This record gives sequence, structure tokens and C-alpha cells, in this order.
Amino acid sequence: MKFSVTVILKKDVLDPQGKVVQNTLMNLGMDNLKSIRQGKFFEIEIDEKNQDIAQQKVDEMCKKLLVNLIIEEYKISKI
Amino acid sequence: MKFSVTVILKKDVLDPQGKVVQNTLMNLGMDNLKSIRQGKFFEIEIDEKNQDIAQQKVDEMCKKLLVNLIIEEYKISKI
Amino acid sequence: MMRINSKIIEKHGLNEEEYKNIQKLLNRNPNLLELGIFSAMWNEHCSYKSSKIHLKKLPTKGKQVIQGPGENAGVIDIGDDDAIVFKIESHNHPSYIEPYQGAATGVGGILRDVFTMGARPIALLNSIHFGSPSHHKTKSLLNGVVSGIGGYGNCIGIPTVAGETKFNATYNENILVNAMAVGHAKKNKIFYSKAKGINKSVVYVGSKTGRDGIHGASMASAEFDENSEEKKPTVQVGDPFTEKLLLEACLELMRDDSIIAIQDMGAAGLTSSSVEMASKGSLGIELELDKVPCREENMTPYEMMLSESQERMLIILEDGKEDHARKIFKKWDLDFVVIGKTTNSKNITLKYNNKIEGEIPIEALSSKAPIYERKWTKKPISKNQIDLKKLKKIEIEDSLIKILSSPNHSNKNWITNQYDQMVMCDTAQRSGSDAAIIRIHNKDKAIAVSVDSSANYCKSFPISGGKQIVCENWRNIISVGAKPLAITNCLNFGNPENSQIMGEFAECLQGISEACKFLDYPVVSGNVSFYNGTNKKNIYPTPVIGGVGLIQNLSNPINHLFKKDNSIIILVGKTFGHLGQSCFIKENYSINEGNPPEVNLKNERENGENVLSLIQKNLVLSAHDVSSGGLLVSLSEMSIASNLGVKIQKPKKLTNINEYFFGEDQSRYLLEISADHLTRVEKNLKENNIFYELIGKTQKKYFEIEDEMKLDVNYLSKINNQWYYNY
Amino acid sequence: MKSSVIVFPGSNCDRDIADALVKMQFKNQMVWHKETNLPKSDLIVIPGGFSYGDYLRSGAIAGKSLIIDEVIRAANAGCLVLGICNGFQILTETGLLQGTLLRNKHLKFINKDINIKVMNNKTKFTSKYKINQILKINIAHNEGNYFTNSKHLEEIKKENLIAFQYCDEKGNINNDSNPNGSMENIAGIFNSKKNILGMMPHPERMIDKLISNTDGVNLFSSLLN
Ligand SMILES: Nc1ncnc2c1ncn2[C@@H]1O[C@H](COP(=O)(O)OP(=O)(O)O)[C@@H](O)[C@H]1O
Ligand SMILES: [Mg+2]
Repeated sequence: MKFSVTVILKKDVLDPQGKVVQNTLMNLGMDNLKSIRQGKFFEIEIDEKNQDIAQQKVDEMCKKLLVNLIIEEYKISKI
Repeated sequence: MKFSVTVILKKDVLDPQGKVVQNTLMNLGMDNLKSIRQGKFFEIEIDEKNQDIAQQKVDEMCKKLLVNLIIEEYKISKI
Repeated sequence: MMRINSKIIEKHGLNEEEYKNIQKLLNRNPNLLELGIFSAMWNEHCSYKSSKIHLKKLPTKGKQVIQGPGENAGVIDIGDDDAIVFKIESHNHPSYIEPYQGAATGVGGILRDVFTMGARPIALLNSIHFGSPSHHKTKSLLNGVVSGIGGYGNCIGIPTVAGETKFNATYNENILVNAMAVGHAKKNKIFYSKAKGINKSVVYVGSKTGRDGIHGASMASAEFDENSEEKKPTVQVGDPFTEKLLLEACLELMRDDSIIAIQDMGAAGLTSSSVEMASKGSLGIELELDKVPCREENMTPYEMMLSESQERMLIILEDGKEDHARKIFKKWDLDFVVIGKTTNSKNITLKYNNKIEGEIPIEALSSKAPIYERKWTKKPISKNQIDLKKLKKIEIEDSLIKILSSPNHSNKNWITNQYDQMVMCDTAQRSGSDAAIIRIHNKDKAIAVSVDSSANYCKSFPISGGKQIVCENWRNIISVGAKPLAITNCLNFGNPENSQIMGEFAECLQGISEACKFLDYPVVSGNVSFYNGTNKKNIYPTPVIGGVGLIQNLSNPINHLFKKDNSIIILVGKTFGHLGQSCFIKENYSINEGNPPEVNLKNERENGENVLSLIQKNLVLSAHDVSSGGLLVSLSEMSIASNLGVKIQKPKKLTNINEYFFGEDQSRYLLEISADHLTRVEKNLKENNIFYELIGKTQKKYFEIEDEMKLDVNYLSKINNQWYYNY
Repeated sequence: MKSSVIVFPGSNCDRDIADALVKMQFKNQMVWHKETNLPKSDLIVIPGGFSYGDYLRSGAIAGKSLIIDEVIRAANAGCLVLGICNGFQILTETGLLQGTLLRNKHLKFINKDINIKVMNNKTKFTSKYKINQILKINIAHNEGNYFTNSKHLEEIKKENLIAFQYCDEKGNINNDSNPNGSMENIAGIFNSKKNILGMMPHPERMIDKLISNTDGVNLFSSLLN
């Protein structure tokens, strides 16, 4: 079973990367860009037939390692 | 209009990040993990009503800056 | 089985004659796997088929040399039980395709060459050449390469301490990325790649094998293998973390006597490493390819043998050491697999699922590989003389500013600030000076390292250019108070099948060779990179010299920063005012004709030895060689670095002030001497018949030529620092 | 005084800090990350480097290593803990220190000598420095941009838990003297009990005149007191 996880900095956390990317895109002439935020993306495949259990496992991975809950938030979707 | 972009290394390209994360998760007891690949994620908001044009703009951003086409592939979705 | 046809042969970079030769050597047709192996071993990169006869002319011996060219890296003796292991290598083409990964894997590759020999790497250097700053690709290539070099070195924890960065339209379509690594080893603990003994375990360690960098070859298979998706060569991605593990694991295993031979998997990965070890030991080798750790599913023997995945090594172990070695690699979480053994067959034998998939005599791949004596033509001396009177007059101040603010002469802090220069805590002189100084850990001695090139000089007259780069490198080493010991060289040239390019190669080598012989500065390792350029447009010949020198006692390291005001400035060496190929002419008038300055090797040697002896006697406060840009540019570099000014007199005799201040005559040094040492210094120089001039004094705040110009040093500094930030 | 340096596979300042400790007369031991027992120590140092390549987040994976539980236990029992550079990042990942270290504001690795000001010298780590003393120390990092929530920031300001702030040669603390974008120019912080210090600059690189300067020496001699 396959899941995607997207991780992104919480709103109130400074995002230096997003800021630089945004400036660069503006300089490249993309002037109708309103905002861009950069995060991480994981594609996770797991050996488990039961979707609930699988999703729970993925959630555990996020909490244990993939996400820094103090500054980041995440979303899991089945793919 | 808002889009999400996920960027991931092409198949066959070494993914040192995914490798270390996978080992660590295994060590943390996640033994039914089959594979994990790490990529980038962008949330882009753009000032444009026409979806086609907007999507095209986002595609341009990807090609120009966000994605390294030599080693990465990407997917744009409206959100 | 796929039939070999002319198209496949061509895709493998082999010509018809070479293919016939293969048939003769095998006494049959090769299969695809065998063809791939021949193609890898016979290509320019592995076989040196175009360069070999010329390389033989380089001096490679000397009291200080422990190991010359032919091993993974050169080894020199620095006294006691210490040895220095070093080499330079190019990663030009991969860096043009993917600058970050190309440069990063370049650094990774050269590091492996050094630690394979039992040395702990202690310094990294790089020579990077880009196209014109106005070319649309330059900026992103520059940024990518610099962060790739930093990314790898910073992560693995080896300081990147020196280098050079140049811009020239000749590299628009073909940048140069040369990386040099320097390591320290115990003299009696050097490891070599020569296999010994039969039935010894051949061990694969490091990362898994993927489909990285399998070139033209795999395109051929894509065309002819009907059920395969298109297989493009995959860009190699560097993994400095794994390299760090590999480095530590190898050095740990090297503490005892488990290893018979060791070889990193560089270009042509498993193929060249196994063939080289067998060839050096006049043995055979048998590999069971099903045991090779693979990253992807369904990899074929062909792919495994030609993969250029990074961070891998091949080791031949003494009997019974397998478990001991396995434990070490396991500790570092690395793959460790016995994949074969040495044999007495003198063949490389490749098995897959117990079936022989390919078998080739080792000799056919090594000593019987083609060697070419390619046609080459001499470069005529240019008849064009520069007549300054015919050129538009330009103020000296304006020229200086123009040069200092140009991309080539602007301060490179914005690059070197991205490299960890201090990790390992032995960097006594960081980037910015003529050479970097690295202390030997826990000892009083240190080495000095520098890389140099002068493509413009080499292009206009290759023999002089070749001599000049060796001499400039020697000067840079001396300027930090080190005795030059030996060099490595990276020879970046165009298409060797073109007789003019081959002429540039032969003549540059002649120049390098003459200078090295005269200065007792032997070549202990190196690398050749041909085919730089596109569509008949070849790059300027760009040999790069990487030198190493020794400072016996590092109690008082010296650099090019003025130390105080009111000291005397001495210019050692004669100034004739040679402007051909100078920065002055290029920046102000965009003139490309003219001959480069000639080097008088006797003066070079004598000036250098005397400067070194003055430094060693602690009579010199600061020192700098005079190179590109001439006297005034060198002086301003000393000023800018130290925030102290100078007051210089105008030349007494010389007719033209621009010739005097911007001429690029060779073998010159600037020395800052404390007034109370002046008599001793002059006496020393006179006794040895060294030509010198007292040209002025240091002063606070102003960079001044009497009755000619006066600028605030802060202003010069600003001029010199702004190029990149405005780019 | 007994010290332990924790070694992760990708640590690369481990030897540097160990040398500094030995030079300063500590009895030092190296402790491999797979160990589950920490030798008795008065000081634990987590050195700089790229503990696991730092591909996910700096220090994230090291924060899950076997030895870390022991470090946390010792720290909670009052043992002195010093995290330098990657060590600081690891301490925030384990929660021993609050906040986090984001990418440098210019997204580039920075290596240079910068100035920092000693903001609190009434701690075991800094007692030998003068208050407001300006030190010149080398930094080398990609992620040194300190960030924390406003509540914690207030707290560390009120309780004097900021160890060092980036400044210029004259001691001015402002945007121009902030190399990486850190909040309030923070270069190092203590936990509330002040037995844990995390800092981005590398004091172990500043103990030898021949190589740099000796501005780092007093950090070690403070600890010896
Ligand atoms: N890519 C680079 N990496 C490291 N150091 C560099 C790089 N480019 C330039 N430098 C440093 O900048 C200084 C000036 O370079 P250069 O003008 O080539 O010196 P020189 O003329 O003495 O050979 C040197 O100290 C050199 O090490
Ligand atoms: Mg120089």
C-alpha cells in the first residue's frame, strides 16, 4: 500500500527557503505569483493490507522521525 | 488559484536521503516498510483566474527553477 | 544473444580497426558484455591511448618521491615517517550536465583515490573554469559547481582550502571542474593496487550498484533490446555521508595487515578496478556477478560491470581475514560481499548464476590496449608586437580598477566562505593567499598547497605556457615559506584527433617537463581530459598544476598580508615590462594576440631559492609572487588583504609606466621587510647575485604611486569585492 | 574532569573537540553512537559534523540513536552537556533545548570567523569570560538560523538563557552582524537549568594561535573550574 506524505513549515515559522525561492521567481518575471511555500514530500510503500493499520503506521513514522512537530505540519494521503 | 507540486528523483537515480531515512525507520522497528523516497513539495498560489494559464505558469516555474530536470520529475495538481 | 553490428561498435566509442583488434585478441567475436568492457578499458579515460607517449617524457623521479604516476595517487616523503599522498582529477563533462552533482562526485572520486592508498585526506583544492559571465549558462553552472564542491567536502569533513576560479568564453560550452585531494599517511603503511597470490578473496565494499553513468553503451542495448524501455545514462549522485563511512571503514581495516590490494571504483567502476588489480599482479580474476549488491532490480552483468555508481571499493584480502574485515564494514553499515577470487588464468572471468558470461585476457585490456602516436603540429611564435603608442591612452588608476573589479581578479571570498576551511583544525593559512598551509596533525611541520593554470599563455605559446604554470605554482608555494616538493597535473585539452590540439598538448607537456626537471619538481600523479569542446570548437589548452611543498617548522607562518606601516617593499626579479597576453592588454583593449612572457628557469630557481631562504631566516614580514596583472595588482592584493597602504616610487629607467606596473614578467616576488632587517636582506641578495629593487614602503590607509595616483585602500577593497554581488 | 564525546558515523568535528579537551586537561573518552552505556562523565559533548548526512533535517536521525537516551538521562540528572553546531541541532531535535535551527537566510553554507558577544557569564560554561566580551569564532554551517516560538523567546530573554549573540567587531548586534538570520542574533542558548549549552560557533577551532586565535579557550577552562 502506497502513501504520500507532505510536510510543510507551520504558518508562523520563518521559511527562509520559500522566501528566497519566491524572490528568485519574481526576478524571473513571475509577477503574478502570490505565495510559495516549500516543504518535503515522501512516497512511502508499506507491506500491509489493512488500510487503517497502514495509515496508522505511516502516521507513526511521521511522528517518530519524518516530521518535526514543533515547526512542521503534515498530511498523509493514500495513492 | 492554488497548486501543489511534488518533485521526486527519477527512478534509477541514487536517493541518499531516502536510503538513510529508510534504514532509520527500520531500526525504529518499522519492519513492514517496503520503500520510502524523499522529495520536495511546493504549495504555490498564483494570481490568475484561468486554470490553464495558471497551470502553465506553475509549469514554467518548475522548469525554470524548482525542478532539476536532469535528475528529478514532478507533478502539478490543483488544490 | 544480441549480434554485434557496426552501429553497436560505434556507440561503444570504438572504431573499426579497434574492433578488428578485439576479434584478433579474443580469437572470436566478443559478446555485448565483453564489448562493453573493451570499450570502457580502451577509451581515452582509462587507456591514455593518445597521451601515453607524451606523458612518458615527464620527470617523475626524485629523492622525495615514494610513488610516481601509475597508482591511484602519487606519494612523497616529507621526512620522519610521514608521507603525503595527492592527486588531481577532472570532472568536466558531468559538471556541465549537472553542476552540483558533477562537481560533488568529482570531489568524492578524488578523495577515494587518496584514501585508497591508506592516507587520511587532509585538504581539498579545486580549479574551476567557466565561460564568459555574460553567457546565459554561466551563473547557474558557477553556483551549482561551487555548492557541489562545498556540499561534498563540508559533509565529509575535509577542509577545502585553495583553488582558482577563472572565466573565459572558451569554456562557454565546456566548463572545467578539476578537484585535487591531499592526504597524510605513514610511510610504511601505503596501500597499493597490485594483486598478489591466487585464490584470494575479492571483496566489494561500499554503496550498492545502480544504473549510474552507463554511457553510450546502454543506449545501444536500448535500441536492440526490444522489451526494454529507453535507458538513458543516469546522472551520478554523490553521497558524502556514505563516503565518510567508507573512508573510516577503510582506514580502520588498514590498521593491520588484512589488505593485499585495494582499488576504488572510479570511471568504468567494477571493470577497471578488477582489471587493474589483476593486471598489476599479472594474475587472473573471477567475479560472480550475482553477488554484486545492486540498488535496482534486474540489473544485467553488462550494467553491473559498467556502472559508475559512487562510493564503492574493491579489496583483495589476505586469507582468513574476511570475518575481521566484514565486522568493520558492518560497524559502519556498509555492504561487504566476497564477489570473487584471484586466479592464475590471467583472464577476467565473469560468471552469472554459475554460467560464464564473459572471459577476456587481462593483457588484452591493459598492455595490449591501443596506443596512438597522433599527428601534431608546432605552434609558431606570434609576430605581433604590442605597440602601446598606437593604443588609446588609459590612466593607470583606471586600469587598476578595471582589473581588480573584473570577474577573474575579483575577490573570491563569496566562494571560499561556502567551504569549510577549518574542520580538522590544522589549516594555518586558508584560501586567499598564494598557497594554503595545512599542519601535519600533532607535529610542527606543515605542507603548502596550491593549484594554478594559465590558459591564455598556453594557448598563445604552449611551451612557454607549460613552463610558466609550473613556475607560478612553485612561486606560490615558496611565497608561504614552503620548499616545493612535487606536483600533480590535470591536462584539460580539446580533441586529440585534431593535430593542432595534439600539438598544444605535446608542447605544453614539453614546457611542463622542462620546468619540472630544472626545478627538481617532479610529477607524481595526474589526469588527462581530452575532448573538451564542442563541434570543432575546442577549449584553450588548460593544464592545471597542483603543487605540494613542505614547511619544516611552522612556528611563524607567512602570507601576503602586510604586517605594519613603514616597512620596506622589495621587488625581487627583473621587470622588463612584458605586456603580451597580459591582463592589462586583455581587460583594457581586448587584444588576444601576442606571446606570453618567457620564463628564464635559471632565474626562476635562484630567485625562488633565495626568497625561501630569506623567509626561513625570519627576515620577511610578508611575501607575494607577482603574477597575472603584474606588479600593481599584486601590491594591491597585499594592501586589500591587510588594510594597509603603500607608497611606491615611479620607475627610474623604464620608458612606459604601464609596462612597469602591469607587465607580467616572470620569477618575481614582493617582500615586505622590516627596516631593521634591510641591510641583512640586501647583503644576502647581493651575495647571491639576485636582482632586486627597493620600490617603496607600506603606509596607513592610502595606496599610492608618487605623483601618479592615490586611492583609499577601503575603496580598492570595495572595488575588489563587489563583482559577484552585482552579478 | 571527565568528558565524553559522542561519535555519530558522520560526525566530523569529533577529533577536533577531543583534541581540544585533552589539550585542556580533560580526561576524555569517545563514545560510539551504538553504545547503550555512557561512561561516567562530568561533561558530554555532541560534536559538529553531519551525523547521518543530515539529508532529512540536521540532527533528526542522530536524535533517534541508541546513545541519545543515555544522554537525555544524564542531562536530566544535571550532567553538563555541550552541543556544538550539529550537536546544537541534535540537542534541539531531542528536546533537550527548545527551538530549532533552520536553513541560513541566504541558503548557503557559511564558513567564516564571526564575532559573538558573551551574554551571560554566570554559568559553568562561560564563567571565565567577561560579560559582553566579544569573541572571534569560526562558524561552519548550513542550518544555523535559530528559530523559536515567541513564548520561549521571551522566556530565554527574561531568564538570561541566551549564551551568545552574533555581533560586529564593536559589539553591535543588528541585521548586518547576523550571518544566518537567527532570531535576535542568537548564536547559543542554555536550558533553564543552565547545564546544557548549544551553540553554532566552534570554540574547539579557536584554541591555537598558529591556526586561528585562542578565544575558545575560556569556554573549556570555565568548565574545568
Ligand atoms: N574555487 C576556489 N576554491 C578555493 N579557493 C579559491 C578558489 N578560487 C580562488 N581561490 C583562492 O583565491 C585566492 C586567489 O586566487 P588566484 O588569484 O588564483 O591566486 P594565485 O594568483 O596566487 O594563484 C587563492 O588563495 C585561492 O586559493
Ligand atoms: Mg600567487
